[in-house]
Amino acid sequence: MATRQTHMLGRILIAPSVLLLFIWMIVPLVMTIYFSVLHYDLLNPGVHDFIGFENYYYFLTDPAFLASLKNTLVLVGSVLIITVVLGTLVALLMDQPVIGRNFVRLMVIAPFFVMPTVSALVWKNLLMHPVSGFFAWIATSLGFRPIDWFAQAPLFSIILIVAWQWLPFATLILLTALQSLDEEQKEAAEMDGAHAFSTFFYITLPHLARPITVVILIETIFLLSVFAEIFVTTGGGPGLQTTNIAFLIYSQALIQYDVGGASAGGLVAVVIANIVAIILVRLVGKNLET
Amino acid sequence: QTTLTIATVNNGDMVRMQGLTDDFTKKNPDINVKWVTLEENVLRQRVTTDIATKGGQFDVLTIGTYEIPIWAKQSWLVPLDKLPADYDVNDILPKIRAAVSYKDTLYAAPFYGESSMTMYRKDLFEKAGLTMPEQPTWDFIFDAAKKITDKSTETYGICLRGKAGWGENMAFLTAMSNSYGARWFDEKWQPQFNTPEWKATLTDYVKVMKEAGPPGASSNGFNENLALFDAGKCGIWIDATVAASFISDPKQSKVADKVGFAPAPTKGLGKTAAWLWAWNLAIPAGSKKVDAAEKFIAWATSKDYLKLVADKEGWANVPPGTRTSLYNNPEYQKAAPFAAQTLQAINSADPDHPTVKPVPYTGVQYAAIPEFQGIGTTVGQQFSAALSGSKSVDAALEAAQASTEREMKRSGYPK
Amino acid sequence: MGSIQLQDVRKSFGNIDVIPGASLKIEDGEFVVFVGPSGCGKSTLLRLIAGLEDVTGGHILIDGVDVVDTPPAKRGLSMVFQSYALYPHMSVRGNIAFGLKMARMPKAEIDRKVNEAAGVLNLTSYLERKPRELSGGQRQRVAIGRAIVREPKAFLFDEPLSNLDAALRVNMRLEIARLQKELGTTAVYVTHDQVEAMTMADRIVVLHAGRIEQFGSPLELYERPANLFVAGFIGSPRMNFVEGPDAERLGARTIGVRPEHITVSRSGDGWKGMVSVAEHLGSDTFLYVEVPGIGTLTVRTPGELGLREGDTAVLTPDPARIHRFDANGQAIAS
Amino acid sequence: MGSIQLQDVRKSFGNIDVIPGASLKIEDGEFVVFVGPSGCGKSTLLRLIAGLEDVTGGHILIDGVDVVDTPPAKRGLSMVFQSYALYPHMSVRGNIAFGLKMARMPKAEIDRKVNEAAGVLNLTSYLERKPRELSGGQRQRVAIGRAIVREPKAFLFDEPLSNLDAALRVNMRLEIARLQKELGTTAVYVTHDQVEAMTMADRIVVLHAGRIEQFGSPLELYERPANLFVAGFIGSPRMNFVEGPDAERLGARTIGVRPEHITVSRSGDGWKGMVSVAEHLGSDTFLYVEVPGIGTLTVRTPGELGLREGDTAVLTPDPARIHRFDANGQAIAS
Amino acid sequence: MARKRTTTRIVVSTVSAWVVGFIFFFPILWMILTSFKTELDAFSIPPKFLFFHWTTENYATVQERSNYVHHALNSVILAGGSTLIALLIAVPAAYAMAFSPTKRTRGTLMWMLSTKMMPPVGVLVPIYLLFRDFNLLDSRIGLIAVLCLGNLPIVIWMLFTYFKEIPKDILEAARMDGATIGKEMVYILMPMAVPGIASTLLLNVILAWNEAFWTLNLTTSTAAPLTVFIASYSSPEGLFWAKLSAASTLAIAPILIIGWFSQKQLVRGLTFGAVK
Ligand SMILES: Nc1ncnc2c1ncn2[C@@H]1O[C@H](COP(=O)(O)OP(=O)(O)OP(=O)(O)O)[C@@H](O)[C@H]1O
Ligand SMILES: Nc1ncnc2c1ncn2[C@@H]1O[C@H](COP(=O)(O)OP(=O)(O)OP(=O)(O)O)[C@@H](O)[C@H]1O
Ligand SMILES: [Mg+2]
Ligand SMILES: [Mg+2]
Repeated sequence: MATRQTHMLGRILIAPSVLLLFIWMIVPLVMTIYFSVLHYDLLNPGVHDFIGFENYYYFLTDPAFLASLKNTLVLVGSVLIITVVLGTLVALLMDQPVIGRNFVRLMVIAPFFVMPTVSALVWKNLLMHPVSGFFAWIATSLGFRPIDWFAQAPLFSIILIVAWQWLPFATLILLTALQSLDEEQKEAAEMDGAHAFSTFFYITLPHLARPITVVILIETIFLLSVFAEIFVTTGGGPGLQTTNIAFLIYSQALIQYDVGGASAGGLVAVVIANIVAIILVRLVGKNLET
Repeated sequence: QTTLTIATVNNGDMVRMQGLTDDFTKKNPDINVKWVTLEENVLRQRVTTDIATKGGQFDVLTIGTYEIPIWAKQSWLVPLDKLPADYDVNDILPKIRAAVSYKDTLYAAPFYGESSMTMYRKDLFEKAGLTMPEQPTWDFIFDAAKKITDKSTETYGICLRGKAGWGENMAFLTAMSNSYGARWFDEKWQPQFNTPEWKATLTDYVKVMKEAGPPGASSNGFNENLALFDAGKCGIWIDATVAASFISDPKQSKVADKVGFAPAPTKGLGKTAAWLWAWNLAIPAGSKKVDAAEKFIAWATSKDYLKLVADKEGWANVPPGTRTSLYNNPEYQKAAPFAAQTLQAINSADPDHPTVKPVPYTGVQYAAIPEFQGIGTTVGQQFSAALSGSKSVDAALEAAQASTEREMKRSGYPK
Repeated sequence: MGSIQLQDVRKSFGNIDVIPGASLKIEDGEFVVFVGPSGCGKSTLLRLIAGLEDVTGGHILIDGVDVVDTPPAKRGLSMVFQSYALYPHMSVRGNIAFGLKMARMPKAEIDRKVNEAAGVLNLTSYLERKPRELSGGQRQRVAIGRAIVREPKAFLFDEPLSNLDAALRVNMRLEIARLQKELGTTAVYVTHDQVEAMTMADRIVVLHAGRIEQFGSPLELYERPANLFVAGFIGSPRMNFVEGPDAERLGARTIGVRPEHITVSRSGDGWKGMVSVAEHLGSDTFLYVEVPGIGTLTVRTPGELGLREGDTAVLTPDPARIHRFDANGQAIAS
Repeated sequence: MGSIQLQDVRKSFGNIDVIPGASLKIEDGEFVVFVGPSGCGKSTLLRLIAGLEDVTGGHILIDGVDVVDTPPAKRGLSMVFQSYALYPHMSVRGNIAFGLKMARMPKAEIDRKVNEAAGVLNLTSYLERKPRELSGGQRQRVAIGRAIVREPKAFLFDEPLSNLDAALRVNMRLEIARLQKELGTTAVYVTHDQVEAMTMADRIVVLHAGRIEQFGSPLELYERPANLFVAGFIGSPRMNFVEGPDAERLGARTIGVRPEHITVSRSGDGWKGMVSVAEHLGSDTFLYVEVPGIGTLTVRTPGELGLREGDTAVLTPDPARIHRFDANGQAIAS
Repeated sequence: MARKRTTTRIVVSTVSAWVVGFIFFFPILWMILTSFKTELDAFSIPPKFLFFHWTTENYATVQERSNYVHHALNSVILAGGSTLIALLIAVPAAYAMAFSPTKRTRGTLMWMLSTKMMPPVGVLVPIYLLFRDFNLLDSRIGLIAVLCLGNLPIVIWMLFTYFKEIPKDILEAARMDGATIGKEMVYILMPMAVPGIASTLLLNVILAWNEAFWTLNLTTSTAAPLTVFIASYSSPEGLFWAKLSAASTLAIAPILIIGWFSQKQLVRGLTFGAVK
């Protein structure tokens, strides 16, 4: 099937998306690169001095930079692990014969429907608030001291909220992929004496390898730029405990209105994202083929 | 037919104005009004991007007192010197008027103004055998907070802002530091976080919050504290004067009938911790609809508008803090028991001389320089870390000092 | 160690009765072949035994134990699927080894067994390939390999040799038979190949529309088919059926004569007809002869014969080899 | 209207040369059968003709036009896939009708054609089912139906009858042959069934490891195999090969005798041996006779013979039917 | 396949699925409940579950204050439009990458994803300037383009995975049946990939629906979708939980309905029995 014509045709079919995405990438990218070497303060728009790599220097030497890099990686990593592991389990569960399956599925996907700001507000104030939150109430009713989420475990709290939002994404993709698993393969495995557990590890999981890869890569891209949840709940604090790269750039761009700095930061973020992606592709990328 | 696109913040007074637009369009049948109501932070970023890039999306902007001098300096705003005579510019509270002017020209019309003050629970004070003095000192407040606190019933002596952000914890802490005699910068724009005044401020703040504050304080902002106070969990709350109307509203507040008001505390150095803020309407330079926009602003910030609101919704709901005439109005005084306190607070704040020592900037709870938002947010994060206990006070101050110095140097100060 | 008993097993898909009721006892160590027209329910019956489908009614006993509620993995059977059902992400080696791995066999032994099976199946040079890189016949052999490396209570084979060439098929047939005898494992084997059925089976089950028409040894079926259906189904080319006076004369509604039991001559006594088609297989020739009043009769003659299409032929059936059937199609004992 | 010519066609997958070079001319209207061991490249060759794979080298001409750069849809061929490749979301009717729909045939005519094909294929009562509700053989018939309803330049059949029972297979074989003759359409047909190959083909191509070993009419292949491989491959059971003095006497390195060309007796002149296995097919018996110094010889005897396993048998080859091969395995013309 | 599951198994899986579903859904349920409370009840401790003073006052307020229908319509147009266009562009691309992969396919895929690596704030000013110059600010077209391009890599990636699951024999069969590439996609590929396409659509509609950066920054009123509507309810001065909950409930209501309908499409894929 891999014939010359299909390759030719393939190129034609990919062309529109490649072209559009190329424009969509290159135009802002060039402008961003240009801005990143300027002293461009939105509140002082007259002055556009060329300052070389000063913006980069300031961004990279910002004491917040390393901390935020670490936070970013911890956030992305933890959410990935939580969503992929739980997502797989939940997808498996949803694939079982369940009475009222449609409704349950909808409930499981629902967290994705809620806008990030809203879900952050809901979690922060209605659930995690140490005085009037739902969790605090449960803790007190059980005789424990309520956890002061955003002070004691700020990053973990953010991870929890973000994972809650992204779990449905993983679940839905994996669930759909599960649907295309040939039933006969599972039957063959059963005949080979494999029990539920081995069938999962040897048949189902390899089948899910590609969708899991896709979940990981797509989520990574989104998780690298998580910011509304942080802005609403902790404002990056206490200290730098919940500042991530995206929040740092946000504060450059829309709190300091330092376009040059934000451009430099954005480009640094692109480099970081690429590094993360390359590492991920090394780890899981082979699943994309075949 | 002109269509005005008006960007506003989503607080109660502005929303009310939106509901009353009919009155304006009836008077000006050739003008249409489109509202863009946004949350404060979104509004700020939206409006700033637009005006700085000359996007021309808005005809009337809602901006804070912080932006006015900065933007006016850039000639981004149309001076409001053609307001009709019956607008009565002189009726605007002088402190507010100063805040919305740049080089003595009015660049925005104040829609409502606020300061900060001490709000407290009379019943709890009574129970603890305390009386609120005319002008409370910080020492009294700390002491009272400790006495009131009863963690077993989830009653916390004091609620203060803790969430990082230049308009969140830094607004409060800057105002508090003013009363301690601290300042952001000396006359040569040197950051001052290494001074004993700042250390005292932060130490006291962290200490009292630890002893008498609610859990989770480091992520509490205005709204979170309001909720706590409304739910009867706070004994003392020092925050914006607008809060007064919320906590005395029985529809929102469980303790509406038990609240008392006092000025923001002082340290006895001649300054209180009162700040000054106003939401104002302004016209972006380059707007092609200046006339219509001016008409609208004149309508929205006029005395008639106050009356209109009073007629429709009662005097308690008129936008406060802008006009002397309002505070002289006995009906208003009756409807708003906190009126006198508010007025006093506003009058006690001085944007030009916010603290004891001289400063090179204007602004009470902020420094009106473009860099402040970023610096304030960074410093705010350090201070919220000090509050949550993940950093010591000294370390937080040191980090604040370092990052501020860095940022100021980068921005080329002293200019 | 592996007797299989079906007691009035029924199966329907929705409202289609695929197996209206089948009873059968397969002895331990026996090699039983299922034959029957396409769509008659052979695979379904196999899948019922395997436990991959639920019975609609009746019981299945393995070693005397009712297993209708036992999951497939616990029944201890191994199966070659008609559609192969290979694991696409595993190499040939992985596919074959999977069952052994599941049984926690030591690594070395697995390797030995897999290599051995691959040798038998001519797959040695393909062990590291993925199924999608194999030809149809190679895939089928992997499927066989997967089943035979294990030592189950019974083998279930669903047309395991259909995509193999004649030579390989003969080999595989002998291999499977040898293995089965050696291990003494019961085997149930579905095939469409008459040669396979006749040579491999201890007993053959003839299925028709989900019903068991006859269950007996190959020669029994060939020589004493119980009814018209079995008579017509077993043997290739199929038996000729003649009705009318010729049949009545022998006291039957229908008589049947196999193509190989008819002698052809150019003249003489017998059915006279015209050769309409002559198929030359080299070893034999099949003649299709139009006999007026009777229809087309098939005759198999050894080697090449002088007769061509259009020639006249006289057909003489071997009288000892004529099968008689009554009005219900049942055989009349002679 | 449909000649197919391969000119030194080569194909490799990665560094595996599957077809090292094949040249062939199939005449318009001819019925050509590809046979060869499993994995020898039959399907690959078919897919190359279809345009589903790119040739690594060489040319393919359809009606004299080089089509190596023509996409499959434009080559005007129809194909039955070894793996069926049915459209799972369409009913049987939809599957069969799809090609016609693509050709924008009027609805009524499509219906007529589909019903006709379904009748021929015994699928009439399954027309509204989805592929997953069919048995293996039924699926295969749908795949055939899909190919035959169209009127292409050539049919490509990849083992189309492998999952059908003998009776149906005979029917389908005749149907396909009839249809092909009627339409005069060229057909390329891959099969492992000797009977199919011999009866249907105008000419047979014998493939071996991607190479064409012989291309000729069925009888030619049976009677005059070009080399040892063809001789061994065509005919079932396969030809017996004898080396040593017996062969040298006839001036050959190897001689070959088909099982059906050996007469068995209990005594007399010829190869003496012991019957090791006797396979009873009813119509014939296959005897495997161990002859000391030569090996196992297969003999096919008609009907049931008195000989049992362990008996001694004397084998006499028909001298006129002995094939001779030289040291390279090439046939020596007699 | 056609084995009935034992009742215990159904009961166990049903119960656990409902428990899991409920836990996931709880924050939203809580939000919906809150939307019917008074602001005071919204914050009361211990929490009030069902026995509070039910009120629709918040909805009335929301209705009065903003033009919900206008915003919702914009959301539908933006999310639907951008996803559909993205789908149209993505199906051919994903098809090509899944069925005739080249050495560069993986690179192309990664590159496509990398177009999303730049944090939006980093390019806000460039894009804003471009939009200003092309007069696209506050226009639906402009936003559809931005959302579509933002979604495109995700759509392609997801479709790619699902297409990969489809046995290519079946597409080859269609080709032999004379189907052109377009017909092959329309008649064979898409119907077979329905569950995948449905979940791609659903997820991308949601992503576009919830996209809060560009929609907030590039619109004022004409093209403003529900994110802007929500932005006028989150954190004003004063208590706002109940009103925010009501607004949010309204904001997710349409997508909940879309979600419900796409459920039906998420049924098991159909390849079983098509090839061997
Ligand atoms: N994608 C592939 N990669 C590598 N090798 C392949 C691939 N596809 C087929 N082959 C090899 O090419 C050879 C020919 O395969 P092909 O399918 O043409 O055989 P075939 O003659 O049709 O066999 P069968 O009768 O078993 O169907 C086989 O040995 C097979 O393993
Ligand atoms: N899921 C199903 N739904 C409805 N009918 C089905 C289903 N599966 C099989 N059938 C029908 O059941 C009958 C028996 O199918 P089965 O697969 O057992 O046949 P088979 O004897 O194996 O045929 P073949 O020799 O063609 O493989 C067939 O007529 C088939 O159409
Ligand atoms: Mg079958
Ligand atoms: Mg093949």
